[in-house]
Amino acid sequence: MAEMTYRDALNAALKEEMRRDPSIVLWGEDVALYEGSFKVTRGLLAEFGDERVKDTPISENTIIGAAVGAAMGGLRPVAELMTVNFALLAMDQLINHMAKIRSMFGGQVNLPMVVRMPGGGGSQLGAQHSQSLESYFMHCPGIYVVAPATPADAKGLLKASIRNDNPVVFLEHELLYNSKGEVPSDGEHLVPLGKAAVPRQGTDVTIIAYSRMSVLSLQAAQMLEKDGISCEVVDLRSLAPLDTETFLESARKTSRAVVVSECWKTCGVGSEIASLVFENCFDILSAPVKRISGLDVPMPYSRKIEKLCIPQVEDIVAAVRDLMRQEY
Amino acid sequence: MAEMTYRDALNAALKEEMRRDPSIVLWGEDVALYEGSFKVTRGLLAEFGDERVKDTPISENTIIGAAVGAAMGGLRPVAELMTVNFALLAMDQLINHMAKIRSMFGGQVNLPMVVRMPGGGGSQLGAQHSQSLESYFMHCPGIYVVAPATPADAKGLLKASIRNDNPVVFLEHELLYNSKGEVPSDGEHLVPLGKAAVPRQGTDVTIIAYSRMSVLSLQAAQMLEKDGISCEVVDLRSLAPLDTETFLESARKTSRAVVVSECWKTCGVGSEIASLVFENCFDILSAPVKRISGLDVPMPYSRKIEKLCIPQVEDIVAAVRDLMRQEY
Amino acid sequence: MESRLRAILPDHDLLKLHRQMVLCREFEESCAEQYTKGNITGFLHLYSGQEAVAAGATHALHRDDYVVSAYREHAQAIVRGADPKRVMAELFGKATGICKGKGGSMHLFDPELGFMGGYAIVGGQFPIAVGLAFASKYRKEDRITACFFGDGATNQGNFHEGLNWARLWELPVLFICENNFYGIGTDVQRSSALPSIHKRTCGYDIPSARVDGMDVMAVFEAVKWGAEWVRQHFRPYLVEAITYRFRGHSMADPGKYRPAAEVELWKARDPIPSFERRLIDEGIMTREDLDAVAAKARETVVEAVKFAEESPWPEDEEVYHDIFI
Amino acid sequence: MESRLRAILPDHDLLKLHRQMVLCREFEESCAEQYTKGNITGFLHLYSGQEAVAAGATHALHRDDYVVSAYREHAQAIVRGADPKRVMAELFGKATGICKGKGGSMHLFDPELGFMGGYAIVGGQFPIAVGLAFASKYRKEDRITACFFGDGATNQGNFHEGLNWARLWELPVLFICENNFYGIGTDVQRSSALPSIHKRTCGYDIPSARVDGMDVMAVFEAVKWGAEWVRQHFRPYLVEAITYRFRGHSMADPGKYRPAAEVELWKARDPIPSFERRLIDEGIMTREDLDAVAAKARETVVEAVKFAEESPWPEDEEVYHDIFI
Ligand SMILES: Cc1ncc(C[n+]2csc(CCOP(=O)(O)OP(=O)(O)O)c2C)c(N)n1
Ligand SMILES: Cc1ncc(C[n+]2csc(CCOP(=O)(O)OP(=O)(O)O)c2C)c(N)n1
Ligand SMILES: [Mg+2]
Ligand SMILES: [Mg+2]
Repeated sequence: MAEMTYRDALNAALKEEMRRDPSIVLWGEDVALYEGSFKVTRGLLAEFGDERVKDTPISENTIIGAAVGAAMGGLRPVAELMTVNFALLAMDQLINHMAKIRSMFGGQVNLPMVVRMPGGGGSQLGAQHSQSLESYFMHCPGIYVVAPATPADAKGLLKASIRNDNPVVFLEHELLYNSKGEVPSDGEHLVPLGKAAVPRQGTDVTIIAYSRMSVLSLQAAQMLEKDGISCEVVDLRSLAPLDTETFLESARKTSRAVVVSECWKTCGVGSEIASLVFENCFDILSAPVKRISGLDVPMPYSRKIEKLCIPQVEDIVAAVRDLMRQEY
Repeated sequence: MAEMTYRDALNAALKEEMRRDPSIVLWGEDVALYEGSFKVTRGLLAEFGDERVKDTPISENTIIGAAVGAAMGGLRPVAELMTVNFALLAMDQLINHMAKIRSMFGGQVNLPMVVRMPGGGGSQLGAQHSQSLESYFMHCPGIYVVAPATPADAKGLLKASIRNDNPVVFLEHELLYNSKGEVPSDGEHLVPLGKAAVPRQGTDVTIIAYSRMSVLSLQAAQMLEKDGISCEVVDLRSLAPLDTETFLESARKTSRAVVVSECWKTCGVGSEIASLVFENCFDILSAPVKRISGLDVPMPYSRKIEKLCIPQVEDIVAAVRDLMRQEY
Repeated sequence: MESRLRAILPDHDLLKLHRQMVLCREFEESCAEQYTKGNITGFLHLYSGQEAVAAGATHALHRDDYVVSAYREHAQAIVRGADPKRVMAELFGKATGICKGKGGSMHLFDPELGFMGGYAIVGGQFPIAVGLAFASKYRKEDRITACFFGDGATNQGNFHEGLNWARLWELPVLFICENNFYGIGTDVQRSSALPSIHKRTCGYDIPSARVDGMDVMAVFEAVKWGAEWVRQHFRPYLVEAITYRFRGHSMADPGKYRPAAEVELWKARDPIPSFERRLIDEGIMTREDLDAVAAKARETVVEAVKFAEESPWPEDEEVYHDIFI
Repeated sequence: MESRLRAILPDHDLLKLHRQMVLCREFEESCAEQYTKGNITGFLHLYSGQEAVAAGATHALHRDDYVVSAYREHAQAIVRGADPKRVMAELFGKATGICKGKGGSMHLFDPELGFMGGYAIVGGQFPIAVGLAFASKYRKEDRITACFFGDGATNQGNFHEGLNWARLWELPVLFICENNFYGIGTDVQRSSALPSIHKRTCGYDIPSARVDGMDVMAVFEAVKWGAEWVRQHFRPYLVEAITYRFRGHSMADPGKYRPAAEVELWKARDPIPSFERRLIDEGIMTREDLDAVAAKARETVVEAVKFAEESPWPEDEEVYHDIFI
């Protein structure tokens, strides 16, 4: 165990895996010489050389498609899109190709590849640079979708993603890179994909979240404790495959649930989770599930109003309080 | 009134509007000389000439982006993507640009443009050509999303979309082009965007659907009538803005709801509609809302198994029957 | 008279090229029939007229090379060695198909043949070819990647990105454009600022050549030269083969946008009879040999159809299989 | 001695070009300060060093022409006539900003100036420029569209698609590449198969020219020529201006990937002092004039900051406004 940042945990995962397996290559815009726009790839070029760590032209669709091809050709590429917003230039390779190739070719080929994408809002980057597009990937069958909240999970999930033989979209939150936590130094620290965590046990209400919203949810839970409200927090960690069992079990126990996601509300991750809880816990719910999510608006630049568009700790606290007042 | 196909109704809408307003231009792959892959643009080149009706290179992102630019420059472009699957090559211009430009520039410019996209599965076109991607557009704020089920609505909604000053994604279902119905010949037959229809009144259960699934839902309702089950069918027509009032009112009346959509289930249109019904009708629902949707798998080619992936009339019938057996 | 054909290839190879072209034509025409009967569904894009490109180009490749293509790829898979039975079964949507009936006409695939897929998104194969070539370079394999595409595909951004990467990273990609003058109903003159596709590589420092795609030997020689260049230099090369499809874009297309005279002109240049004339003229084959090849091709295709017909449908559970490993 | 500058432009215009460059530099350096103070947030990409391109090119355009650009566009908006006060207020996120504080540094816009937007998706402006040019051609307006972009942007598929369309549809687009040798930390040599950007148009039958982007007069002349060519021929043209940014890619970038000697070399070619030397040498300005211009620029920028500081924040309801009409 060592205390480190989410950024360094990701960096350690990349290094450890690349040392272990020479078939892992890594590419993206400015990942090599510049060591990554968010410095996640620091030291990789120096250690692994320019055949394994490659700067690419600004050609997102080809960044992904070339990784698809390389995976078909026997490598294990880790591709970085500088931010998730640019994935919109690569949707053809992500959705029409990466997600479908194994299945449409009758299972004759595997695509062991990871696509890392930093994302999220809150840094006043405006409408084109503040998106949370996880539901686009979650919607499409054939892709693993992972979104760690803590440094330990960042490391363990990235290592597990790299070792997985399926295509994985790995979503990092830009505002978490500097967050710190205890991280196992163990080279075999692997967090299984498709398994949620329950970082806080509670009895009154279940808060289901992922990525940065898990962090905020834990803060909200702490505040709510003072009001005597006991929150259980489920950190999904993987959005696909989705560990429905864990959050349904929790919701069945508490009979109340809040889903917190940063993405837009309509057809978002919250819509799916809420539907699943409603469908499966309908008979025992004490109140309707609440969805807290990003506002359904293009993100404005001005920080004064930007923060209204992203769920804040107070929003979670208020939602839980409101939920506790209801009884059906 | 005249009986015509969905295809001809769309064609009539285009012709009538282009005659009315010379600022309307139309482009896409093979829309001019070839008269459209699905022949929706038949006769347009002949009538309006090659400055207004233009074949484009196979460059989807530019098809959309050029329409965005043309709209900013004072025209009212109607762009066709040959099928919705190719929209994945244009997501950057659709989501990062078209949906955001008005808002990020502080409302200083309008984008009166329509993007027509045929889509849907059921013709054995395989994984890359059978998608229903409406939730991608519905998820993103800043876009109107329209999906007609009948020839009359196809005409009236397309005309209204063209006259609307906002960007509209207009989703046509490939399997509906040959469907027939009565269509008002009136040049002012406009169906308002953002308003659902209730093509069938009923008292026992509400079936909420759109596009081809509305047609199937009406067939299911007819079959269920024989069992003595009275279905109300809500045809959404627009997915954004969403007419929540109409379907919530219906669900409140019947106390039971089924949502039918062809798209993948996870984070799909059904997830959103189901969440809204659950949230708003929680206290009066006699049973959990049911989602019927496309299977969460890449579409297989073989017709024997393709049909398992797309909701069939029997699936709707079975779901309704099942729902009627429940009572909470 | 000295044989000009034999100066290029031994008899065995010449006969093989002929046999392949005849088989492919027979296969495609049989597909058309099966489509009309409703046994093949979905989109069906036939290759009739372009056989010299698939046969000539593929013969110029090594066994280990990778091939990627688009949706008009039956012939490319078959000349590469795919079993016509399993290809036909795929088109029928049967469990015995080359992709278990999950791919269909547009998505043939056989990794054992290095046939790395037919793709139905125009231009989707460019980045995949780049990645495959990177993998083989990285793994120090003696393998190039041949990437087939149409004239229409060159207007996609992917084409530009692919050329740029392949040159920049010095990857062994052989780009093979089958310029049949049309992308569905749109003439290349109306879709490309520079319809001479091989000239479009000037902005990437990639050499290129144009070849008569109706002449199997010319294609073979041009692709051979290009492939060896790629292998030696570890850099991309582009061959533009000028060809023509005798049928509409797909079975759904009557092809009315092409003047009848144009179609006739090209049919007169049919790559099969013209090659046959040369084979006979140079004394490599006789009329009887030709008949025997035709009969054998017919037989193979009839067997393929029979196999497809008699094969079982995929089980229902198959929809859930092959997605994740 | 006859003035070489006056042979190109009258004094009034020369003084304006100088004033604009000084103002832009002052504005950018003030932005850096305000960013450090936390008044400007988000990404901030400064233009210092490249002023000759914005000033020279814009002066060569007509009042009605359209301009689109990327995210390093403060100077381009200002030389086009945008009020520095409203630009600074935008950067502060204030309601008085040029986009009501909703756009920020990367998304300036003013339709009255024909300034049709700064876009933050690399290459996003190419298709938009094509569409704008189509609109003005269709409406028979005497208007061209100037599309600014960086060296890095030329590797996007959009660049290729945009060049192809503009030539194919014969649209009046003037492509202006600001080749400052880097896309963030990546040297154009390591991102482009042909780093001489103006040569990349050969595959589209589009003429092009390369110009010294540190020389405002050279930029003016080259863009003037290009713009007139576009206006006359109704066809695209490309100008590559060789330039350099003095700062890192954005305020977050210390710019360590560039050798210090390289940066010094380019700073010695700073477009402002070199133009000032010529103005003095040719007797068009005096040292005192220069000081007065500098003082005035400082004053304008100080006022802009004051205006931004004192302006109100957007109301909360603004998040819901301006989405749909
Ligand atoms: C991205 C994309 N856009 C459009 C289509 C529809 N489409 C299928 S084939 C085709 C024409 C392609 O022409 P070309 O590349 O010349 O190949 P050819 O059919 O002549 O072999 C088009 C537009 C598609 N499949 N994918
Ligand atoms: C599609 C996309 N990919 C990546 C980025 C991140 N990014 C911002 S600027 C930039 C470099 C662009 O370089 P260039 O075009 O040369 O412009 P310059 O910054 O030098 O003015 C990159 C990669 C982006 N904004 N958009
Ligand atoms: Mg073609
Ligand atoms: Mg640059």
